[in-house]
Amino acid sequence: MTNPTQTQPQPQTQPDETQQTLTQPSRRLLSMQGALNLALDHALAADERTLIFGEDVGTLGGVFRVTDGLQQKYGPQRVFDTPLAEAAIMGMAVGLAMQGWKPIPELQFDGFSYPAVDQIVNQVARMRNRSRGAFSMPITLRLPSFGGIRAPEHHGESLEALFAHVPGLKVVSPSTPAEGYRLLRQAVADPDPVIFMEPKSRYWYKGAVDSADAEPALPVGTSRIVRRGSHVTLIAWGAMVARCLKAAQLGAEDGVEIEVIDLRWLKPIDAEGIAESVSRTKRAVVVHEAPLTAGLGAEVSALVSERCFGDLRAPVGRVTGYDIPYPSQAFEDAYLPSVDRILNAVQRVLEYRRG
Amino acid sequence: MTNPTQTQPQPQTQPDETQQTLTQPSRRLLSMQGALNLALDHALAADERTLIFGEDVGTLGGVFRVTDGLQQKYGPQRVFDTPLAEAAIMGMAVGLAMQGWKPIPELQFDGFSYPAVDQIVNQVARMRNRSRGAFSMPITLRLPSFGGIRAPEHHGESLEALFAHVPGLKVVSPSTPAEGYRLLRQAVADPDPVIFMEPKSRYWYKGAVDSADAEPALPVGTSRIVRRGSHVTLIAWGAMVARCLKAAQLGAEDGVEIEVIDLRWLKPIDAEGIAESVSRTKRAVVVHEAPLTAGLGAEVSALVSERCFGDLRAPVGRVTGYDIPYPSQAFEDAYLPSVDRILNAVQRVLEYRRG
Amino acid sequence: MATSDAAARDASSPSAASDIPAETLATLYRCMLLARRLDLDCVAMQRQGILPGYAPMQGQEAAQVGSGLALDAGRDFAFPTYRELGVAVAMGVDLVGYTASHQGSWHGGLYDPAASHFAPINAVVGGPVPHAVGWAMGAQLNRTDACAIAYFGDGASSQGDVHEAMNFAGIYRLPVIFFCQNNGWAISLPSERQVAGGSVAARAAGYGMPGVRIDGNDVLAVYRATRDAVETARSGGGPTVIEAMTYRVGPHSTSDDPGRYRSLAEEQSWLERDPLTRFAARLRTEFGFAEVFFDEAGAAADVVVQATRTAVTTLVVPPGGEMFDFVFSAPPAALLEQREAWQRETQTSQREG
Amino acid sequence: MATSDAAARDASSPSAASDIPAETLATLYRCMLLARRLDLDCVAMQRQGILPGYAPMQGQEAAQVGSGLALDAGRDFAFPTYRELGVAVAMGVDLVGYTASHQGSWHGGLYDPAASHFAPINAVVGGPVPHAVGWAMGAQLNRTDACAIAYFGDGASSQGDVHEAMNFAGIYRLPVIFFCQNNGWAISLPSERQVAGGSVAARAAGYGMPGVRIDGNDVLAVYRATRDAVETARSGGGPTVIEAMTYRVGPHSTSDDPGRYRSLAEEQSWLERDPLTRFAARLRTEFGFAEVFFDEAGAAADVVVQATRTAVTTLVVPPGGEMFDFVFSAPPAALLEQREAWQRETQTSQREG
Ligand SMILES: Cc1ncc(C[n+]2csc(CCOP(=O)(O)OP(=O)(O)O)c2C)c(N)n1
Ligand SMILES: Cc1ncc(C[n+]2csc(CCOP(=O)(O)OP(=O)(O)O)c2C)c(N)n1
Ligand SMILES: [Mg+2]
Ligand SMILES: [Mg+2]
Repeated sequence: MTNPTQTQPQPQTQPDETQQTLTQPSRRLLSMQGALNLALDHALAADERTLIFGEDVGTLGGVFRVTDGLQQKYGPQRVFDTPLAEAAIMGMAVGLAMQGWKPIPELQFDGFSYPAVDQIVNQVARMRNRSRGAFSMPITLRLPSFGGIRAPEHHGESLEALFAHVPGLKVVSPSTPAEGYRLLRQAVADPDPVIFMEPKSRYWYKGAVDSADAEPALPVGTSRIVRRGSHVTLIAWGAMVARCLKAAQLGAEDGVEIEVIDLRWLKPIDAEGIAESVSRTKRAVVVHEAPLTAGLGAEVSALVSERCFGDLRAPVGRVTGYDIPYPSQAFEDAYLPSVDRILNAVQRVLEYRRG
Repeated sequence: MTNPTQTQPQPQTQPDETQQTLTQPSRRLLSMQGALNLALDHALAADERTLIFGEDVGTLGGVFRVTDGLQQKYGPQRVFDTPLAEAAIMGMAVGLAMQGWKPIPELQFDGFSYPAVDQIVNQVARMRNRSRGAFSMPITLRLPSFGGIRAPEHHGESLEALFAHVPGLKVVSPSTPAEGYRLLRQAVADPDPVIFMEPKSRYWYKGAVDSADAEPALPVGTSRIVRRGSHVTLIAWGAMVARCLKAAQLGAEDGVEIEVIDLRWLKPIDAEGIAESVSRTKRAVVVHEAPLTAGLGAEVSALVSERCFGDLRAPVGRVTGYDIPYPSQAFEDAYLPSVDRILNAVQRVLEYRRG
Repeated sequence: MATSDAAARDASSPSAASDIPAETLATLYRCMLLARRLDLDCVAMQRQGILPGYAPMQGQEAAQVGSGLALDAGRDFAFPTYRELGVAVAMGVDLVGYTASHQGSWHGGLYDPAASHFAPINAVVGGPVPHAVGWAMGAQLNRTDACAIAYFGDGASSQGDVHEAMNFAGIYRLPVIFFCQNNGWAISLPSERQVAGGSVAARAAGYGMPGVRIDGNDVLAVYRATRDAVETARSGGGPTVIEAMTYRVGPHSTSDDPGRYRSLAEEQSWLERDPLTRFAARLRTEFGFAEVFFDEAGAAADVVVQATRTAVTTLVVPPGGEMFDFVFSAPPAALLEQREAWQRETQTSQREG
Repeated sequence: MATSDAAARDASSPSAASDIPAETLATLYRCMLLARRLDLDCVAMQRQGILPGYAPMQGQEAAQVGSGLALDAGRDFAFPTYRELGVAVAMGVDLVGYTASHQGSWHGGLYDPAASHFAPINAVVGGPVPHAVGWAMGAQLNRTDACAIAYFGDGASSQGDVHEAMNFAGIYRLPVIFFCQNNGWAISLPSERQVAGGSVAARAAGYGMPGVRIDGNDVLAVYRATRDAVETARSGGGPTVIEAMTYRVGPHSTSDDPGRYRSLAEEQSWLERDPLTRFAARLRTEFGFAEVFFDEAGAAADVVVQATRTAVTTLVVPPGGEMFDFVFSAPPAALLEQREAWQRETQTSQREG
């Protein structure tokens, strides 16, 4: 019997585009916020059935300004503010999709998507299945996500494990402006519902973005090796990718060659891509902001064990948030996986001896 | 550095009480539904601050009759029907707990707890932490759960992974009437919120229940070995425990000695107990009804790998529902882990050769 | 069922209501009768083990057929719950496909919801109501004059989703009708312990929209109120709440036991207000419909009921592999793998078992 | 703050309102003034980097203090949002502990919410409203005459939770007050595009409860309306909706830029209706309060503001390990392990870094 999860799309890698130069005219230096704004702008221009709506996305341009200027440019029919009700926002998206529209709703913060969980799980994710394909749900839910911005309670949540467990949803999170542009265009173009988790703490980091890159090259569900290494593989997404790269730099100074994978798609997960890397490095550590227990790191750990059992020299490490509510500002740095904690975990898997 | 998850409560085991005889006067043969009803009856009698409420729990006694007769016995102030609104039911529980009451709300079906997810995650699970302990939340949410009863959409969901990931919640599911009685008393007595997942498909199965067993013997977070075996460990909860026992019986006929663990507590998980078993059997398969990806099986797999890395002869197997919405009645048997699928997985881990 | 046929022409000799042609009167009756008989037969099929469960709508035929026939099934769109057989009949939904949901073949049913303009059966109380609002917004953006109708119960009126949907509809002045069948009960809870203030229609004022409470067992009252609301919606007048007062005569579902929470006397008193009997009497006395019309309607209904039963009984459940096929437009590789593993294991167990 | 002190006795020479003693008038003013000055200083502390963020309540002092002082802080219980500094002042909440939430020391604040009868600060819009309903039910079960008050905004009125809570309160006739501060805006959305029908108070009728809309910048109107609602609640009359029409004069939070969505002229027009200035003028002209009262009130407020600032600036953030300590009554072993690992890694990185 073949294990049902043993075949997955082939991994495709590409160099980290932030290291490329800005030669083509379509390339510019943008923040993640700017790149996402550009992606929405182009998406609205490309398909007149796309609609943007949510709390404060119109006149204000979003509390993070990701929809800045779009209502002025595309009019209040295609970019509009809603009353303050997350369930209705997602429920309305379902009805609009049944009418052939392509909704791109925003829920203002991770922690405020919980009131919409019923509509997302019971309706958005299932309407296509329930209607035997009569109604596609090409909905892209933009969700400012994860912590690290010194915000009040409910503004630092990581919901990827919840959404990745829901059949019918795809989940993705970009780590750089270029990825933000490319993945958001891809999510909007996708005929199925995509939860697009924007790492809030990366909104203002800049990188090169190629807006001619409208046709996404990597299929849904492919990861990206953002740094090559031979001793251990770090697997991360969102803001933790930059932190892993930092750890890899420091590791290199000590002679530890760390490979870093930006998982990008959190459902479907690129199990094949991860396995290819770990079969070379023989060791893996997964890093996320969400609490440990039943976090997506457990799935990554299980997948790696299933596919690389014979190769693994140590159990897959998990560096994660703790099993506590995301804490207030004063404790944020203590809570989030730090470069130190990542390096400690790397050291543990390197020094691991079978007991 | 010690791995933060390496110390857990010591496992305590006890014989499967369904195999004991009914000698003591406090012992009787009850269905799971009857055992839960008895537990609620005793909980209401034991503490006058306990309250039962939810949709149809009063006059009707619940759609599964778990609260049958309790309103007549304890009055409409302590056992009452609510309007049809799950978020308000859980929100009201929070306010009642802040007044010193001990709410035992019911949400009618697993799939209808989604509208209450915001109150459960953002309020029930956090009020204690937010108030620095000023307000405990001794709330037991009774949630008829899992599939197997030929019901319509939304009546066969498994939400344990969602709830186990939420800091501040405990999650438990009984597999037998005796366990139902004992664990429900324990959940109600617990000072923290407990999600009590009742396996619907087991409501009418009978077993011996000792109602004198009011003081639960096993601490929160301990699992139970329900069958001893030396070749492989099956880990399951709820209705899947019986199915694993069936598989173990069939396995024994073929000379395969299967150990079966009833995990009971899905948060906190008895990692130590599982590890003790797997360190003996060297092989493990986790079985659940929920979809594969990011299911609780991933957490169990990760924990086993972390603790038994040197002992494991094969990657931890996962026999689960598929990554599709829980299907309609005609497909239910095809979807749920069958004895055949469990035995296939056992065979795979037994025949596994390091590639 | 919504179109005229030979029997309808026969019935055209009777007189019309001032605002409703005789042919429509005939269609209303025929749909109600068919809904009644099919509903009773679904209960029978459940008892006979053909359907695993069913939610009877007996007593609500006027509310459902009267509203459903006031729509233009080619233009408007209905969002049902799990108890809208009468609306399905009125809108011409494939009834075998409809019943397939209760038969366990497929959540949502096997009819084509896009072609039928009748959304898949939805079991989340309150959940589909915001969909109607979104659909109505889409219709408005398309500059059509189509409208959406959301069906929901007295129990559903307590849900947050319904409030949010009404507020959105009021803010955007959307062409949507909130059609509440207040059938007295939400399983075991009577509506007076469900609806604070006592009236769902009265809530409409709080959203700045008209709300009407009507006798939901008077099919003409229902038809007129819905027709007016449709008119309002088409002409840019925005949303309306209609609360049709009716009664669930049967159990909540075939596994329910109403004897535990209500009296036979109450049920009896509502049986006396039976919408079908009432309408038949009016058709005879007020509009001069002849016995032959009723005979033919009964015979026609029986044909459909019998054909539906035969088809449902012999319904070929979709092959098991289909449970994987509609989750995504293009299933990801991991899901295809699961499908293949399922196929292999199914074959294995067939071999072994 | 709610108790009388020396200055209040000084102020007792002025005349009282027909139904409000002069001492209460004085307390109302003092609380409003303190709320105003502390609020402004919180904005200043945010600019100075002492607070990471803050949600100013300038302009809403009358609504908050007027309602908060109408409660019995030893008996009743308030459920605030994130913008209820004025209520905290009126109820005598420890203001350093209150500000600690905005300072980032602890979600919900460092005051004792059980002793203060003022729930932890709650950032989920609409989320705490059902808690007030549950608390009120608990009070009713306890056979006390205590009542609960839920604070929420015009934006929150759109949330399903608020509807569900009002319906529950109506069904059970609970002693709870739904106090809506309609401050014109929910971040960038004006209330006329938020509240279909235009009035939150008008929704009360739909739940069979009284709803009153009052001038939220008239502290005596607020005080009277709340006092009446409390009276109704205590005497078994059930819930009330109060909609206090007011205005958020400042930004939504210190990271908001109102220039993007509203005009200076609008802000200006509301500054002219400033509740503090209005009340001061009435105290002078109508009730004969002397200058010395205002001077003393100002001086007293400044003392509290200064003391609060000093304490907040030097606030000792709880030790990091505390983030593990309040999640459960007794932390499970796995969590204790995480705490220990955290401790070790913290020490490691201090050693390394
Ligand atoms: C969100 C949700 N909660 C609970 C249920 C379980 N349930 C199914 S029908 C029902 C009662 C519905 O009453 P009402 O809205 O009046 O409709 P009726 O059944 O009377 O047609 C309940 C509680 C559900 N399906 N969905
Ligand atoms: C459930 C939820 N959704 C979104 C937000 C983000 N948010 C914070 S305040 C706010 C506006 C609230 O407006 P209103 O209720 O009028 O209160 P005000 O801020 O005016 O006091 C929003 C959208 C939130 N905190 N909670
Ligand atoms: Mg009903
Ligand atoms: Mg406001």
